[in-house]
Amino acid sequence: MAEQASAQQAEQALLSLNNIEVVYNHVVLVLKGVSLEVAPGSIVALLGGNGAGKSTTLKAISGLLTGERGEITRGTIHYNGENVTHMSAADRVQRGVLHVMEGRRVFEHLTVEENLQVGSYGRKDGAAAIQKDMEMVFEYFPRLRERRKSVAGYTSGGEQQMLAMGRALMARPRMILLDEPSMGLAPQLVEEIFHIVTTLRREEGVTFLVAEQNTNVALRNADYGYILENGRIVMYGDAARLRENPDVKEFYLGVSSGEGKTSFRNVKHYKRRKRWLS
Amino acid sequence: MIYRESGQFKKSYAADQAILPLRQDQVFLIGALLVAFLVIPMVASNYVMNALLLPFLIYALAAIGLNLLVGYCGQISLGTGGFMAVGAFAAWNLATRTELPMPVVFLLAGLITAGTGVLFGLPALRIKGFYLAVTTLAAQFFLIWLLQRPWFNNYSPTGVISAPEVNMFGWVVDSVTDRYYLALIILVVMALLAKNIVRSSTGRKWMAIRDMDVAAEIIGIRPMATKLKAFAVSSFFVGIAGVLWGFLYLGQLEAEAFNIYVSFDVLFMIIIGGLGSILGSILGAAFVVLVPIFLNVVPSAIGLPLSTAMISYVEIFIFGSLIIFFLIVEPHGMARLWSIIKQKLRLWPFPY
Amino acid sequence: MAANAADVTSRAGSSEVLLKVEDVELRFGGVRALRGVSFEIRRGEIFSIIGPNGAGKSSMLNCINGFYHPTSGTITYKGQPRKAMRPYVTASQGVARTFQNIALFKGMSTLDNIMTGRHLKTKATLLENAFWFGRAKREEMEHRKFCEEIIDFLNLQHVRKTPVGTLPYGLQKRVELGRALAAEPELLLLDEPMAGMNLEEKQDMARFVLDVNDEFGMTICLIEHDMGVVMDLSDRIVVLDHGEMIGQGTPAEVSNDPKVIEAYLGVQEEGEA
Amino acid sequence: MMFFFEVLIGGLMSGIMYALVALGFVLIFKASGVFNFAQAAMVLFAAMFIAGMHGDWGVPYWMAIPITILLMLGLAWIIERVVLRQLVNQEPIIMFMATIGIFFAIIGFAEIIWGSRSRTLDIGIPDQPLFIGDMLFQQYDIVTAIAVAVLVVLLLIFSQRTRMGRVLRAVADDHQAAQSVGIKLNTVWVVVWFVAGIVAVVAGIVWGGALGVQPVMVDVAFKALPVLLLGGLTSIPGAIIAGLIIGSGEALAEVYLGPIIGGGIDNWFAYIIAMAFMVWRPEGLFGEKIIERI
Amino acid sequence: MTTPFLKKAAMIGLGAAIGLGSVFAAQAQASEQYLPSLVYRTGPFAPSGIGFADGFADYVTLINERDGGINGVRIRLEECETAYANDRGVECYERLKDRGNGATVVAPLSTGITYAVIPRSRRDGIVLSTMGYGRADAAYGRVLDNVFMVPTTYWSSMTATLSYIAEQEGGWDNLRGKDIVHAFHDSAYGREPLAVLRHYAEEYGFTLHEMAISPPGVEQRSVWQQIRRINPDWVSLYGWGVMNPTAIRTAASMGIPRERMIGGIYAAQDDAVLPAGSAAVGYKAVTFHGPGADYPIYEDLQRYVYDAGLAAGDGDLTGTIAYNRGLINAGYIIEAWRQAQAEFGEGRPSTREETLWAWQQLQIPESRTEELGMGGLMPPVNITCENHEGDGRVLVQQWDGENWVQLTDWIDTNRELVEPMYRESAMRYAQEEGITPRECD
Repeated sequence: MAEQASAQQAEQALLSLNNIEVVYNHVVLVLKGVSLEVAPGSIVALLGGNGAGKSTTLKAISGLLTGERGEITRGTIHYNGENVTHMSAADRVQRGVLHVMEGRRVFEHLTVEENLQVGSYGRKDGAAAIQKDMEMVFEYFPRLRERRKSVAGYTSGGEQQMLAMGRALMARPRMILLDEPSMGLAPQLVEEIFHIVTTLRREEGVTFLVAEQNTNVALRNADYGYILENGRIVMYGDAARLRENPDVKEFYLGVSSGEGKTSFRNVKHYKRRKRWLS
Repeated sequence: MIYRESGQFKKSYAADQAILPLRQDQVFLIGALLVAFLVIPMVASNYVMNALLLPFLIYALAAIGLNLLVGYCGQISLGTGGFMAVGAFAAWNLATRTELPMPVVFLLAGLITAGTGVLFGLPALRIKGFYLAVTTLAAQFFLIWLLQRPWFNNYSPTGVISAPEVNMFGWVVDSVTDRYYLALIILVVMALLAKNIVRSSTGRKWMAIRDMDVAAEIIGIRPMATKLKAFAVSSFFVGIAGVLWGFLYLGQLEAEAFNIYVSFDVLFMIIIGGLGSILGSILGAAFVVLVPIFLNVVPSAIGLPLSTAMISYVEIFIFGSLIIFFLIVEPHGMARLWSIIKQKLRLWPFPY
Repeated sequence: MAANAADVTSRAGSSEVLLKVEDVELRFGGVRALRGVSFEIRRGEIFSIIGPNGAGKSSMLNCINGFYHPTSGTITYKGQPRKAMRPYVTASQGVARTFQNIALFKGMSTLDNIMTGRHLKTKATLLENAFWFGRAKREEMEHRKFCEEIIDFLNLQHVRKTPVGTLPYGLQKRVELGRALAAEPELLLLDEPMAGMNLEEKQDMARFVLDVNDEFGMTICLIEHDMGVVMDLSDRIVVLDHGEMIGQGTPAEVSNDPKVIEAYLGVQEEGEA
Repeated sequence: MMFFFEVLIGGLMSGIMYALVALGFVLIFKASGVFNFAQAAMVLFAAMFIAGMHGDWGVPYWMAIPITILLMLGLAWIIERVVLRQLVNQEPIIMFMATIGIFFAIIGFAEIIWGSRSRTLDIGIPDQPLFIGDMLFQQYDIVTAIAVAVLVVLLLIFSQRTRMGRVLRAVADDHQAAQSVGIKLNTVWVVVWFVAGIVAVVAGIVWGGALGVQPVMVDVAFKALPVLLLGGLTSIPGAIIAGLIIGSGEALAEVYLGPIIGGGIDNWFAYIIAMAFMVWRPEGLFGEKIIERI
Repeated sequence: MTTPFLKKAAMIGLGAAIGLGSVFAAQAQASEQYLPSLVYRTGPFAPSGIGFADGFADYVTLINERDGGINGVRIRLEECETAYANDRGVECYERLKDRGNGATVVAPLSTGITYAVIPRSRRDGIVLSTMGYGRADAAYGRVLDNVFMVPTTYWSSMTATLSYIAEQEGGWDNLRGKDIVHAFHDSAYGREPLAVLRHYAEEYGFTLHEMAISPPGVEQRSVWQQIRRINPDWVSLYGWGVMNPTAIRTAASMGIPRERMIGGIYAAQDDAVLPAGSAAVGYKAVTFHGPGADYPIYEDLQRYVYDAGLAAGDGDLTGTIAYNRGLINAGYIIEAWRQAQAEFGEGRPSTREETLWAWQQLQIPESRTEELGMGGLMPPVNITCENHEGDGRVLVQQWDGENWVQLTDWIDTNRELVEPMYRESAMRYAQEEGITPRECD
C-alpha cells in the first residue's frame, strides 16, 4: 500500500493504520509495518494465530501499549482524519474509540452496575443520559440486568464478556476494538455475542474491529478481513472472498481443497506448516 | 559481535548445562577471579580493602542468600537483619562458650540461622505476598529483642561485645588482607553452591513455587517443604554473612546494629542487582555499599562548599532518587541490564 | 464421524476402571458447583467432559486432582477411595494435568518447565545439588535426556532455552502438555488444551493427544469446547450442565441425546470445525 | 480492675494513633495496589513543614496547615509524574521498592529544607490528665479520637458514595481495563496520593504533637504495619478496628506479660498477634478474600 | 535503540569510577594537625548529633582563628557522617585515619562504633576519646592504654545521682523503704547502670523497679501506667533519642512529678525536653559539664566564630547541652595536643605517639579550665596510668521551660564502688583478648 494512497483513503476511512511498527521493552519488534483501514459502520476482522500481533495492533490503536512498555516506533494512526498516533488512551476514548480487551477484564470487586457506571466515566452529559444508556445496555444484554447487583468477579465467563462490552457501550463509542470475544466460550455463547455485535452495528452504527482466532465465526459476521502473521499483514479482502480463498480454507478453516472436512483422527504426523512469510 | 555464540557447539548435555555455557563468559569469570585474588590485594589501599571491599563481599553473600528466597522462591523477606544477627550471635556464643574450632562454629552458626529461618518461614504456607513480607518483620523485631537479652552477650555491661579471633585451620585471620581473602573465598565458594542449587531440581522447584505456587503444587511439588527449604538455605547464607559481618568486618557485635534498615539495604541490593540472579546480587551489593560513600565523598572532592549536614541530607535525597531512577531504567536490575548489553554485543553493530 | 467413534471404542480395549467418581457434590458457600456427578474413567481411554461455561467441568478436574475437595461423594483412584488430599499427593500417585488458563512457570525456560515435571522422579538431596555430586549430576543428565525426547516429540526444539513467558500462546499450551508428560502420569487431565488455537494448531495438538494415548498408553481426561475435536478424539463423553450430569456415553450416543442437544449442542453450525 | 481498664483504654488510644498512619497505607494500596512504604515519610514531611514554618518563619498554624496540605498536593503530583507514571504496570515488588526510594527522597528533601533538629508542634490540643471518677483519661487522646472518627467517616463517604471513589475502586481492580474506558490513571493517582497526603497531615499533627517533630517519627510506620496486616490491606474500617485490637493487646501484654519475659516486648508483640491471626485468616480481618483460581 | 542502555550503563560506570578515584585524592598540608570528626547529623539521633558536631567544629575554628592554632599549628577538621550506624562509622574511621598528616585522635561518638574501632585504633596507635559512652571499663587504664573515658561513665554518674537523691531525702538512711524506678531504653545502654543501682538498693534498702521501654520508644503509655501505680519516690530515666521526650510527656500526662525524675547523662539533652513542651518543666538530669552559655568562652566564640560567619551550624544550638559537649570534647583533644607540644617541641603537629603520651598523663586542673574560658563548663581532668576517667564528677541540672538551670555543684562519685567494677570487667576483657595489662607504679 503506497503511502500517498493510504493518506488519501484515510479521509474516507474511520480508522487507518499506516506502516505501524511496535517495539516492546526496547528490543522486541512485534509489529513490523502494519497498515490497515476500517470504513465507518463496518465490521472488520483481524485474523491470525497466536503471537501474530493482533492484540498489539488493537492496543496500538487504543493507546494501551504504554502500560506494557511497548511503543510505536514508526508509522501513523489516523482516526476520523486526525492523527492519534501518540495520543493518550483517555483522549482516544473521548473520541469514541473503545477497547474491549482480551480475557474479559471487568472490575472484579465492583458490582455489574458499578462497572457500567465506571464505563461512563468520561461523559459529561448528565446522570439522566447515563441512566438511559444503562437501560439500553440491559436491553442488549438482558442477563446483565438480572445480575446487576452481583459482584462482577463472581459472574460467569460469558456474562463477563457481555459486561465488558456493555461497559464499553456506556462510553458512547463510535468504534469498538474487540479482542478475542470468543475465547474460552461455549459455541452457543459465541454466536450470541456475535449476534449482538451485528445488531449494535445495525442499530447504533458502531464500527467494529474484531481480533479473532475463530476465523470461521469472525468471517461469517465481518465485512472485511485482514490476516496477520508474525507482525505483518499477509492477506486481506472482503470476508466472503477470504472464506473462499483456498489458503485460508486450508489453514484457518480446516477445509482442505476437495474432500471437505477431515477428522482430527486423521491428521498426519509431522504435518509441514506452510508459511507465507516467516 | 563480541558475544558471538556461533561456532560454539555443545556436544553433551553436561556441557550445555555448565554454569557458564558461553566461552566469553568463562573468560570473563576467570579474569574477574584473577583480579579479585591476585591484583586487588596488591594494589588496593588499606581503606579500600577494609572499608569498601570487605563490607561489599559480606553484603554480597547476604544478598545471594536473600535472593535465593526472594528472587528464586518468591517469598519476600524483610527479616534479613534479624537473621544476620542470629548468625553472628550464635557464632559468638559458640566461639566463647565452647572449644569448637572456628570452621565448625561458622557452620553451626549457619545451621542455627537456617533453623530460625525455618521457624519464621512456617507462616509462609498460608500467608503470601506483601502480607508475608510484613510478617517477616516479626522475625526482625523479635530476634533483635531476643538477642538483646543479657544471656546472649554474656551479661556484657554495654551489650556490645568484641568478636573473638578467627582461626581457620591454623590460619589466624588478622590482617586486612587475611580478612579480605577469607571473605572472598567464602563468597566464591558459597556463590558456586548457590548457583548449583538454583540450576538443579531444588532451584527449579523454588522457581515453580515463585512463578505459580498453585500450579506447582498440582504438578506434585510440596509447597511447605519447598518453601521451608528455601527459608533454610537462604537463612544459612544470611547467617554466615552475619558471622562475617561481626567477626571479620566490624570486629564487634551489637544486636541493635542489625536493624530493619540492614534488611532494607539487602533487599535493595537484590532488587537493584536483579531478582533471581546470583550475579545480580553481587552487582547490587556493590551498588548499595558504594553509592552512599561515593555521594558522601564527591562534594568535598570537587570542592562544593556544603556542610556535612547538608551533604548527608542531599545524600539521602539522591540515594532515594537513584533507587527510583534505577527502577525506572531497568526494573529487573543490573543483571538484566548486563544481559541486554550482552545481547546487543552479540549482534553489534546491527540493531536487531 | 459416528463410524469413526465406534471404531475407536472398540480400540480402547481395557475395561479396568482407573478412576471412579461417585455422587460427587461440591459447594462454595451457597453455590453448588457440582451436584451428584458419577462416572468412570477406564484405563487407556480418552474420556471427555463437555458442557457449557460454568457447567462445573474445571471444578470436576480440580476435585480429581485434589485442588478442591468434594463436599460429599467419593472419588476412587486405582481402587482406593480417597478424601481430602493435597494436590501434590495426587500428583505423586500418577495424575498430571494442564490448565485452562496456562499455568506455566513464566520466568523459566521451556526446558526448565518440562524439567520441573520430572521432579517427582528426582531423589538428589539439597546437599548433593549444592555440591553437584552424586545423584545430582547423574539424575540431571538422565532427566535432561528424557525431557529432550519430549521436546522432540512436541516439536519444541527451537524454543528450548526461551523463557516461556515470551512464547506464543499455542506453544505455551504445548509446553504445558510437555510438563505434564514429563511426569509420566497414568492419568492425564487436559483442561481445554485447544482453547484459543487456530485450526492448524488444533490439529497438531490433536495429534499429540492421540500419540500420547497410543504410544505412552496414558489415560486421558479431556475438557474441550470444540465439538469437532471432542467427537473425533473421545472414546466416551460425559456432559455436565450447571453442575449436573445430563448425559454420558460414546460420542455417537451423546451427540444424539436430545437432552444434551437442548442444553448445549443446539446451535452447532455446519462450518464449526 | 480499675488499672486493667486504664491500661485497656490507654491501649485503645495508642491503637487509634497507629490506625491513623495505617489509613494512609490502606488508601493507596486500595486504589493503586501500591504498598506505599513512603507513607511514614509523608507524615514526617507534613509535620516538618508545619512545625518548621511555624517555628522558623513564624507562620501561624491556621496558615501553615493549609499550606502544607497544598504541598501534599504538589508532592502527589510530583510523585505521579516522576515515579508512578514511569512505572505503570510493573510488578508490585518493583513499585514497593520505588516507594522506599520515595521514602528516602522525601526525608532527604524535608531535611535539606528544615534540617534534622527536633522541633515542637503544639497546635493547642489540651494535654492534661482528666479524672472521671478514679479513672485517668487524657484530653489529648479524646481530641485525637474524635479527629480520627471524623476523618474515617469522610473517607468512607468519599470511597463508597462518590463518583471518584468508585473510579478509585475500579482502578484498584484493573489499571489497564480502567484505562480502556477512558479513566486517566495519572489524575486518579494524584487524587489518591493527595488524599493519603491529607491523612498524613493529620497524622503528622497528632504524632508530631506527641513525639516532637524529628526524623525518628518515621519509625511510627513499624507500629502501623501490623495494624495494616491485621485489618487487611484494603479496608478502612479494618485499619481502625485492627488498630484498636493491636493497641490494647500490646498495652495489656506489656503490663501483664512483659514483666514475666523481660520487658520491652511491644515492638514485636503486635507483629506476633498479626502473624498468628493471619495464619488463620491470611487476608486479615476485613481484607478482600483472596480467591485462588487455577 | 542501542544507545540508551549502553549510554546509561556507561554513565553509571563512569560515575562510579570518578567517585572511587576521589576517595584516594587526599589533600595533605604538612604543617596542619589533622582532626577527623565522626558526626551524626542525620539518622534517628540527629537532634543530639548536630549540636555536638557544631560545638566540636566551632571550638576548633575558635582555636584556629583566635590563636592561629596550637602554637601556630592550625587544626584541619574533617567531618564524616556516620548516621550513628556502625558500618558507616568504620568506613569513616578507615577513610579519615590516614588523611592529612594522619589522624592521632578520634571521638567515635557511639558505643557501637567505639567497639568496632577499638582493635583498629590499637593497631593504628590512635587515641580514642569516648566521652561518657563506649566501654566503661576503659576507665581502668591498664588494659586499653589508648582509650579514655574522660570525664565520666554511666557507672560513676549513677553513683552521683544516688548521692543527690540521698541528699534530697535527708541522708542515705532515709532511702530505706523508698521506691525508685529505673525506666530504661531496652538495650545494653539502658541496662548498664543496673549493676550500680542494684548494689545501692541492697545496701540502702530501697526497692528498685526496673522498667524496660522498647526502642525507639514512640509509645510508652502502658509503661508509665505501671510506674504510676508504683507511685515511686524517684524515677531514673535512661532514654535515648525520641524516647526521652515521649517518656517525660507521658509521665506528665500520668501526673508523675517531673521534679522527682532524674535523667541519666544521655537523657540530659535539650532534645529530651524541648519536644515535650511544658510537660518537661521541673525535669532534672545529671550532666558532666555546666549548662548554658554563660561562660567567657562564648564571648570569644561570638567574636571570632559567629560574627565572622564561620559557625558550623545555624547558630541556634549554641549553649545547648549537646553543643557544650562538643566544645569540651574538642577542648580536651586540643589541650592534649598542647601538652604534647610542650613536651616534644612546639610549633609542629603532634604524632600519634606524642598524642598518646599526652593523653596518658592529661592534667587539666580547674585553673586551666578557667584560663580556657570554660571554668564551670569543663570538668577538670586528672588522668593517671591506672585511671582513664578522672574523677567522673557530674552535676544536677533542672529544666525551667526555657533553659537548663544548674542545681548543684560537682557531685563526687563513689570511687570505691566503681573502680573495682572497672578493674574486674577490664581484666576479663584482657583475658579474652589476650592483652597483657601494662604495669603502673
